[in-house]
Amino acid sequence: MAEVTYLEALRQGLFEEMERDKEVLILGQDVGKYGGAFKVTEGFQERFGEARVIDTPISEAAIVGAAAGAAHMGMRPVVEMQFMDFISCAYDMLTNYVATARYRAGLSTPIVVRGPSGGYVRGGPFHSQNPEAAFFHTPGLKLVCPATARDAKGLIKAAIRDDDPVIYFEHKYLYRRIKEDLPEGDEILTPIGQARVANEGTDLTIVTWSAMVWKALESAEIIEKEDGASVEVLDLRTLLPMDDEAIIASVRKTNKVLIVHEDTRTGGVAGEIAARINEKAFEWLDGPIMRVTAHDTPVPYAPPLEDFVLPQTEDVVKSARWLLAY
Amino acid sequence: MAEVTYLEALRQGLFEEMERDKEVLILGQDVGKYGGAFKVTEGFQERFGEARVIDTPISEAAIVGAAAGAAHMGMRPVVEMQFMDFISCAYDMLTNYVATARYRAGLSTPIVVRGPSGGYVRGGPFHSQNPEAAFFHTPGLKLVCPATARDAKGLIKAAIRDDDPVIYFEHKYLYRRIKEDLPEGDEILTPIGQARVANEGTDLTIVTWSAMVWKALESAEIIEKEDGASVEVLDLRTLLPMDDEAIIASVRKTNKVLIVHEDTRTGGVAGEIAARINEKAFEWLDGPIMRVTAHDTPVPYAPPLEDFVLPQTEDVVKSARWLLAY
Amino acid sequence: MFYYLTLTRSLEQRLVNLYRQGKVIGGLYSSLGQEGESVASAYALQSGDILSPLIRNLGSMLVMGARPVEILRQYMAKQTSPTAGREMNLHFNDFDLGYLGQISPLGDMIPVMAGICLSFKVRGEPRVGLVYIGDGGASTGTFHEGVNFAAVQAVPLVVIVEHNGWAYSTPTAEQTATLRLADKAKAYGIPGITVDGNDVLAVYAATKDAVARAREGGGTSLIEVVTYRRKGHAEHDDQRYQPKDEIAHWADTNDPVDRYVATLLGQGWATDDDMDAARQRVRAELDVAVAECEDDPLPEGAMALSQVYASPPEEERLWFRRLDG
Amino acid sequence: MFYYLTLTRSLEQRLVNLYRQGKVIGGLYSSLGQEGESVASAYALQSGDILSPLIRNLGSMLVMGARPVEILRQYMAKQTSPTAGREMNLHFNDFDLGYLGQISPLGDMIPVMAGICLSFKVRGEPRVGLVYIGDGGASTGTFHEGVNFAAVQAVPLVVIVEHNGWAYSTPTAEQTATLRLADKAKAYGIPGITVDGNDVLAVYAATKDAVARAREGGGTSLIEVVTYRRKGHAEHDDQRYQPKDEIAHWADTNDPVDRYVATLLGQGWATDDDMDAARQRVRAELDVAVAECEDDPLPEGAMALSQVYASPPEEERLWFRRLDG
Ligand SMILES: Cc1ncc(C[n+]2csc(CCOP(=O)(O)OP(=O)(O)O)c2C)c(N)n1
Ligand SMILES: Cc1ncc(C[n+]2csc(CCOP(=O)(O)OP(=O)(O)O)c2C)c(N)n1
Ligand SMILES: [Mg+2]
Ligand SMILES: [Mg+2]
Repeated sequence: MAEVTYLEALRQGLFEEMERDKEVLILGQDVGKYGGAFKVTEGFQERFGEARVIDTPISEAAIVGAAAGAAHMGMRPVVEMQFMDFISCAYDMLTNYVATARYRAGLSTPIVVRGPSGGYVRGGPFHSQNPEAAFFHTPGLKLVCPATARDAKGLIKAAIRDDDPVIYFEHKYLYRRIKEDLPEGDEILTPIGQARVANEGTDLTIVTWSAMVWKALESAEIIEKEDGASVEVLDLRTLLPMDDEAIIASVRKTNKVLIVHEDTRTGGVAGEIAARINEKAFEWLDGPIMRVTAHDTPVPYAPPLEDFVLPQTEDVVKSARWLLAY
Repeated sequence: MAEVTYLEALRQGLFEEMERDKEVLILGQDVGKYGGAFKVTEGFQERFGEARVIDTPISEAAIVGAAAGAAHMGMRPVVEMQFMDFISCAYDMLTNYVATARYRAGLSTPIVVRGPSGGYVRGGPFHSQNPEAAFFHTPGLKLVCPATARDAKGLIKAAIRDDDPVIYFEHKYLYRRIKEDLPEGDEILTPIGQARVANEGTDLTIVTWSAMVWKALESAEIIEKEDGASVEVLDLRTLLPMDDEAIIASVRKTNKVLIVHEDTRTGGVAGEIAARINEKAFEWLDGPIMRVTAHDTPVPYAPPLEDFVLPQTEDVVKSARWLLAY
Repeated sequence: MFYYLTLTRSLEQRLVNLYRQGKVIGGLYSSLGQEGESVASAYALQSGDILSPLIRNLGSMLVMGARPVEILRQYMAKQTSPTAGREMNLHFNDFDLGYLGQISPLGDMIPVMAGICLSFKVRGEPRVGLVYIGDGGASTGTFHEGVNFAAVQAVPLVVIVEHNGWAYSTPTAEQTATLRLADKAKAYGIPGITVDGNDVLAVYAATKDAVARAREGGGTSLIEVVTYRRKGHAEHDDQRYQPKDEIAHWADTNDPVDRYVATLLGQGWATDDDMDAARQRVRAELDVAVAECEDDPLPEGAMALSQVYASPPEEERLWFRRLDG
Repeated sequence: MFYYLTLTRSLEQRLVNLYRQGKVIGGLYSSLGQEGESVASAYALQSGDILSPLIRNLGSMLVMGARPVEILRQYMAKQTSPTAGREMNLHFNDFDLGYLGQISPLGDMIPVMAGICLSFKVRGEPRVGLVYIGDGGASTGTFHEGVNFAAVQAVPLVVIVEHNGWAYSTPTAEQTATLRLADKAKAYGIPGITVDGNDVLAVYAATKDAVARAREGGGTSLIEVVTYRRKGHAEHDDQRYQPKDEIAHWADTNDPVDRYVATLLGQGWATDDDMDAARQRVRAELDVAVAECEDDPLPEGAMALSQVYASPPEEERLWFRRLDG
């Protein structure tokens, strides 16, 4: 066992897959000599050479498109977005080309597009986004959002081996803040599409993912301590495909649901989750499905503004209490 | 009064605004001499000149960006996407630049981006899309989706006069299939943000917009005739901002809701609507909120495939009956 | 090449007939007057190479080995078509034969082809890619990003810019202020030349050179082929924006097939009889192809659900279809 | 110009100090060694013209009239900043003074500036726009679409391509295979020239020409300014990928301020005393500016909600914040 950060776990996962399969390539801005803006691929180019770790021009659409082309030929390219905010520059390529390739033309496109997302780091409107909802609506893509170091490793490895295109959202706030003991010998693989019960509980379910898992756990602890109620925290891990069964099972147990995500509210992923719970477990609900999310604004820069816009533990606690009292 | 098609009503609205305000510009591919792929701007260049009706290169991001720049200077550019499917090429410009301009920098950006969307026309995966959900998640944008000829006119005029950026989704299936008598003298303006009760009813509410309004009305008629139940059809007209009050009022009356949209299901706009109803009218619901939508696939080309993937009247009727019997 | 030129033109003619009969379901796009560059450029490739055609590169696909019956089935949305009716016209692939189907958003195929060629380079395979783009499509951001990426990575890619005067109704002068589209190569530091697109031998020679250079590790290059779109953007387009005499001038004096026939005869490479034989062969093949597929069934609706993902291959997704009652 | 060069360099130095004290909240970006081209190019504009700076064009904004205290407030996220703490560093506008704030996605400002210049042209106003792009940013699709659009519409826009050798850690040779970035102009059929970016008079003269041409209806043009980024991408970047002697070489032999000072003295246009006076003026002004804003408050959280839309200006959006209990 060794204690590793979220970032180091991710780095290990990538490294192991590069070692295992010579078809795995890395493409992105400054990923080579520099090792990436957050140093996720530090040392990779020395180890695997310039042919497999490629510094690219500032051309998100071309990088994703080129990865898709190489993937058609049997390679397994991993694309880094310097910040996930810039994935919007490859929106057409991902939604129109990559996502539809298998459906419309039988093409296999096993690529991974990964990069830092999320706020709480004073990054302002263009270095704090959570663009998962933009792709959640696109059949053909898979979306993963690890919350723990173990899953950062397990999901990147699973994503690389997956035969479908995967967008892998790292949370930059967690990079060096989360640490975990991981076994050194065994292989860690987290299956895509399976949620994880991060905390067992009976009175209320919080459905969440990525950095919000930690705020949910903190809230559960507070409520347990102060209110004596027991809160289940479900870490979705994968948004596409979504583990409906795990969600419904938890709802049937607790009968109350709070969905928490960092991204803005209107059109966010929580809406779909609420709709699915409503469709599949309406009779099991003892209160409205509630959402705690960011406000519907860009993420502002100044700390008090950012803190106000993004969801905080106290917001989760407040809504959970409201629901518990319902 | 004169009977006009949806397309002609739209054309009139655009024309009147061009006449009224010399700051209104039209930009797009083949909008000038050719009058646009669907002839929405036919004759405009002759009337208003090449300076105000501009044939552009195939550069969606640049067209939208240029419109934004001109709008900052006080102009009111209207951009045509040849097909709304290609708006994905301007996704970054719309979501990162245009939508945030007022919030982050106090910039006024009164542009309209309009074009044909929707299926049922054997257009295949890239000429049938309903990309509203892609933008529904972006604070700062307004989204309008006219279903009737009157609204096609009234909403384009309101959109042009609006001080916020508006995406205006026309439905190409309706272009020449819908006709309506419109007054010739008076000005038609449809306020942005107000839903319309397309059919009054008491037993079930169908919340919908654009071409699906017609399938909902057809379903309401069938159910009225065959089942003796009364179905309210709410035409949202505007998705952003959404008329929550109208939705909640109808739900309080009927206690059962079916949301119908043409776009794919997962992450579609219906999820948000379901979540809002759940939050604001949970106690008024006598059954789960149901959704009828397209399947989660690209829109295929062959008629039987397209007909299967897109929602049909019989799907609406079936779900409505299920809910009425609940 | 004469065979393929004739096949292309004749197949498009058959498609027009089928379109008029309502059997071609979506739009129909024609390459009349510019088939030469498609056929000749594809002719310069070898087995193992891959090209990505646009809507007007029917000739390129036929040269690579696509069968007319597949094209007919695609246009008619038959279940037996290469995409089982999911996609239209030329939008299908066969990597063994060497072509990748396009998607509609113009420009997107260039990065993808750059990536295919990157795999050739990384693996040390002596294969080459070729991609087409129109005078209109060259205005897209993806064209720029893709060619620049290919150029800086020095991947074995040949970019053919089809300067056919129009992008739908937009003349090239309203698309770009460059007079020579070959000059776009200068932005990327790669070789760029202009050839007469209706001179099939010139196109063949220029492509052959570029392909050889790419195969030898010389990287990416660009060829502007100058030609003319004699029909409208699609079959429904009345072309009123195109000067009639301009069309007539190209038809009368600069048709790629006519010019090639004159060369064949002039050089004594073929006789009228040879050509008649080829024409007859084409006619017979197309008769068979049309007959073979005209009555093929359309796909069944429920076939629309599979293969969105490799795994799960198919998922039950729509609750409302299965509601009882 | 000497005043603005000194002001730019000194203000950046003050920001470094504030950054080390933790008062600059986000990243800090420096233009050390390339201030010359910013200041000189902006100097060529007139009142009514508009430029769009990048993160390293502090000098351009100061020339246009942005006040140091505004820059300080932006970096420190003060409520009193031009964006009330919503946006960072140079991301703010003042159309009266003549600048438009950038957004982070590189390239996007070019289409926007093309549109601003389109409005000048449509209205017949004798105004000009100027936009900067890096050697890295020139690889974006929006650069291509924007310059092409501007060129074909012949709008009065000057595009300054800052060839400073690096895009973050990526050297220009891995960004594009063109050796001269001015060659990118050829793709658009517009004039493109290369100037020594650290020769402020040369940059000024070249920009002045391009601006005059644009104002007279001559359309868009492109100027490559060759310079060097002597600091890292941002303050946290240790620059280990940049050869130390390369940095030293530029610092020692090719600093834009040193070179300008030599010219001023050599030509007798200014004396050491004049320059000391300017330096003192800058120091005094910056002392005042820092003192003026250092203790300004940060904005209050709830101010984050307004102005997403013009109408409604503010909406109650988050139910969960108002829950009772
Ligand atoms: C990104 C994008 N925008 C718009 C369109 C619509 N469109 C289809 S073909 C076409 C014109 C293409 O012209 P060109 O590239 O010159 O090819 P040609 O038709 O001349 O072969 C347009 C505008 C598209 N396919 N993709
Ligand atoms: C579309 C996009 N992708 C990635 C980035 C991240 N990024 C910010 S600055 C930068 C390097 C820019 O280099 P260059 O354009 O040469 O400007 P310089 O820093 O040299 O002034 C990168 C990659 C971005 N801002 N926008
Ligand atoms: Mg063309
Ligand atoms: Mg640079």
